[in-house]
Amino acid sequence: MEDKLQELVVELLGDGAMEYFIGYRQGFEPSHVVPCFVTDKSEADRLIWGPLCLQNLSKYVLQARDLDGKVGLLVKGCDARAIVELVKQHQIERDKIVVVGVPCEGQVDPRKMEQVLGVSMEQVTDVEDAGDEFLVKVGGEVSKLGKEQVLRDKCFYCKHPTSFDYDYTLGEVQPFTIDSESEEYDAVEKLEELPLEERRAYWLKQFERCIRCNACREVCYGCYCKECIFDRTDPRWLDRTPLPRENEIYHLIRAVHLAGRCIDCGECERVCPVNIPLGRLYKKLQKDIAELFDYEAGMEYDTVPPLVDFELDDQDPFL
Amino acid sequence: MASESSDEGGNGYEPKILVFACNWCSYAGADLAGVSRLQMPANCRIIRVMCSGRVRPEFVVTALSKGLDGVLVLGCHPGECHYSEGNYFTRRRGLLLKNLLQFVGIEPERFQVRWVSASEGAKFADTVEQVTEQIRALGPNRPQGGMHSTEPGDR
Amino acid sequence: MDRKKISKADLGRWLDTIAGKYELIGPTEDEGIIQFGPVQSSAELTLEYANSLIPPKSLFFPPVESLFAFRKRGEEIQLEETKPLQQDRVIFGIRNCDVGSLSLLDRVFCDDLEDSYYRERRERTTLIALACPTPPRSSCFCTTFGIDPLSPAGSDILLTDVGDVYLVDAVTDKGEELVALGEGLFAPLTEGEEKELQPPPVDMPQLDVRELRERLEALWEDEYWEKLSLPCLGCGICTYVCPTCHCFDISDVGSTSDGVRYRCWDSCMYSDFALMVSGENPRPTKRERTRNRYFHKFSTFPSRYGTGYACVGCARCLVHCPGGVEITEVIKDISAKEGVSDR
Amino acid sequence: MTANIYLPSIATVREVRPETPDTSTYVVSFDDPQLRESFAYEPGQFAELSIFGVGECPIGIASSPTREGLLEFCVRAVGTVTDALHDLEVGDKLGVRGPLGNSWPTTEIEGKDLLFIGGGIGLPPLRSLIQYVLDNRDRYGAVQIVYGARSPQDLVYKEELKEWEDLPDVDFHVTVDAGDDTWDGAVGFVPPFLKDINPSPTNKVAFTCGPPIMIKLVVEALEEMGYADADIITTLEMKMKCGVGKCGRCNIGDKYICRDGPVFSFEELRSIPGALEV
Repeated sequence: MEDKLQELVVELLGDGAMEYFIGYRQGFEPSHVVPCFVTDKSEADRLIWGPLCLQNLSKYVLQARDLDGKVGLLVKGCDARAIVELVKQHQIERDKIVVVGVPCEGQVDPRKMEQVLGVSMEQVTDVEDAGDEFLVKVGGEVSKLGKEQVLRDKCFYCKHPTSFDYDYTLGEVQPFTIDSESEEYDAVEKLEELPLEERRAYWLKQFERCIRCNACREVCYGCYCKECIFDRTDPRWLDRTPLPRENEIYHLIRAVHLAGRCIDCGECERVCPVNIPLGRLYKKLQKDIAELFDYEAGMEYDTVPPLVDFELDDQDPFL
Repeated sequence: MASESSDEGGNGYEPKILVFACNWCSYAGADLAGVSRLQMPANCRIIRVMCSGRVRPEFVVTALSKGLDGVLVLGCHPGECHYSEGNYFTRRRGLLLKNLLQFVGIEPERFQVRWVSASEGAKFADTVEQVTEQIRALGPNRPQGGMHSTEPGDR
Repeated sequence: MDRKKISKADLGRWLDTIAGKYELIGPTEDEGIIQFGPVQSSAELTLEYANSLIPPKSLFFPPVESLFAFRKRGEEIQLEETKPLQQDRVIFGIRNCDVGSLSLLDRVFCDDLEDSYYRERRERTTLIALACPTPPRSSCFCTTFGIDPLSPAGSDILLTDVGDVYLVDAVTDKGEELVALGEGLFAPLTEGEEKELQPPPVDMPQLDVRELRERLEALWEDEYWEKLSLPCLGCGICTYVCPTCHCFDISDVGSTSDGVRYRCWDSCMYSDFALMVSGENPRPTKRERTRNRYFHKFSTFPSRYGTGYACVGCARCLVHCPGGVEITEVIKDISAKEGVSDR
Repeated sequence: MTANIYLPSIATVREVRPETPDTSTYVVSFDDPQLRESFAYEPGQFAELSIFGVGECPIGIASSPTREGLLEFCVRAVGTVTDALHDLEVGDKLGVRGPLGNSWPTTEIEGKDLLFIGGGIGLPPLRSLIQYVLDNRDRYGAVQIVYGARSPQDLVYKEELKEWEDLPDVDFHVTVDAGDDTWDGAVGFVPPFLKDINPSPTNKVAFTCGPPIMIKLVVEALEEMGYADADIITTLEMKMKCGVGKCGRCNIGDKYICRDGPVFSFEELRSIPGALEV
């Protein structure tokens, strides 16, 4: 599949169909995959594809707003939901983007894999997709890991493994089974069941760790505001100081601003250097929006986002 | 933005509550309550907004995080919005926000939305009374106190 | 002082004695994150770590610190300075890359306009460095910048794990005071041990940085910066996990009658870092900001302070950058480039 | 400076003089009588002014050390701190941290003829040196001042401008971008106005301060007239926080504007990559 991808990119760059292509390449070690910007055909051979290509690259298409030409990018089915939302929310013209859809059979959660293997990802030299399991190479030895052990949470309830809206596609997803009982909203429901004080304590402890590096915001496709409310100085909503209280304001406001737009790509939680389980905050909103307003972000081009819409008979507890 | 926190708990505790009232209904309702000389607790600071739809979620989050004890948003009854549909958006937003705040452990009484029309002076007074009592019963939102009680530690 | 040894079983006892007299700070694990923090006893420490996520620069230059409190009393304004430390401290387990970073930060904070907060923390802290495990992490490249992961330079004591015991090199008076606290726990090495107990040599990739500065300076206008900045997301991770970055912001929290002036870490990668109130921004795009960061590390810092490069090869930035910008690649790219005139 | 480089000293506003609709001069003195005595500064230095609870911002000292007792700051309301400064009334308190930065080169220019070119509120930092020179008149040669603003009401130090105009040993020129009913002086931008005056570069040092675009065009004009880069001196503005070369944001090349500046000659600036891009 990598060959096919590289050939395609060479072709697209060659006929001037795009200014650059955004995919994945290997980083400083084999298990460390990073975004790759191919501006020249000669660099296309760096492109790779595999179960460690975790990033949602969609945020980068916003950079194309200032370009004359198009940008191309490799899109997993889950990430394609971000493209749908960006187009729907008039952040980018669909024809500025060349979408290369890639069939995804599940992504590895490196933290889970480290736990299962008992070694750090540094030792992992290769992860290969093999249907229901991954073939993992550590120190020359190949072992098989069932997907249910190491898949990213979001892969368990993947809605479409291939992008439904693509300009080119690299193939079809081969069917595979995951033996798992976990449900989409398990983590959220577990928290919902806790007594109020325990939830409070839980989240305060999480927010307290935040160093306010802004990575969750910068990596989020939905954070496309020209000037973020948190960067405004007049009125100043937020002090730069990472005091627990300011951190709480930061995360709660960000959550409500993303309500109805979050596509559960999980990037915020993945990049967080201090492991704050941000996904649960966003998942909670996603769950409520699905239950209350029957809406899921990024699934169709022609639905109206839930917070710019209403029904006369919406639930009303405020009488 | 109000930054000081409530007094410590105990006998002297008086909650501080921020009320956003829609210009066309609820604010007029508040007026009516005043003119009718209805008795109301004095814990609320009212900010008049042109529509309850003007109340962005960050107003609520910031007020609560910075130590106010409660936030009450008052709008026209659904169907009676001066701008025809502003409060329908308030309703959706309010629901989500209320759930989210509870999810992170903030008591549901601390953020409330109610519909009060211009003719409902008595309902305004009752609502304010009721919400104040609920919040008084909960005690201070941030018992640890003022702005800089949360001393940053070394990391 | 001569090299001594301490058994692994006795290390905890020694550290507990230290904790009785000083504030003891060391590596702990919480929620999967290694961080340096105060502990009551050695039992809270972890020894299974390559390095902390946030560098121990945070113990000298904290992510947030109060500079002073202000209070209005009638017409008068009272300022109350913050005392940075309550007690003398001992930091156990610092790695040599981070020890190296402190000598760079000293140049910034202890020049002729001295930062008293940083200075007091430095003076009242004793450093017990722990030689790095071998092999080092695949990302490490400290030797590129002249740092020896097995040297006691810059710390007060160096401990080296050689199997059943730690070798102990106390190289300063402060260090010897700590060793004296653990009387009976330390033993001199026999002649045989002197030879035998040696850590395995540390082998890590070495980048050629001899001409880095000159080459970099020739690239100010190069299109390289545009390309390098493409994957950068503009977050602050690289600067927050960097042991040598020292940018900060100052802001007041509270009301005009009662509050605190804080300083907190800031990042040159943020779009509003240098944005002036007039709306002008000397570093308006990621291109200028990225360029500024590498120039700072490899050109302007050394030139301003007469030091080596402002990088200690800890690799935190390359491990954590969400965009995959890798400082090692940048160094290689710069070294591989012909001068601007050839382009 | 106190031992703690971040700790301001408390001062009281003694006088507020409105200069233009959005700019006022604040005359302040330290509350501590000892500090009032000992506070020494050079023309061209600046201070960080504090409104506690709002923040700090760097403002050039507009007065000259030759005129003892009080410090003057000319402040335009453009941001949160400067807005808060504008709420100050006589008797109010503020924090002053300084003096900071380098200064105009007062000794190196002895015996030289001096040309000052100011635009808008770029005049106050120059005024510190102008006053210094006028108070040490015998150490310096001829003094020429060229000043311009957007409109007559945007001219600062209106009274002082008249004094300078009347001084026999000062050659004073003023212009506005757009005149009004009250204005019978020159109309036009500073750079062409300067070219018309055509001051000779011989034995002369030029000092300029104003909006970036004006400085750029003034420097071009001066170079056309034959001024050397080393004899064109300006004071730079950059976002600052600490004011003491630590917080890392006001650098151009390896210079921190707050420590190594704000005063630079164009000869220095040309040697720093990126310095003139702003």
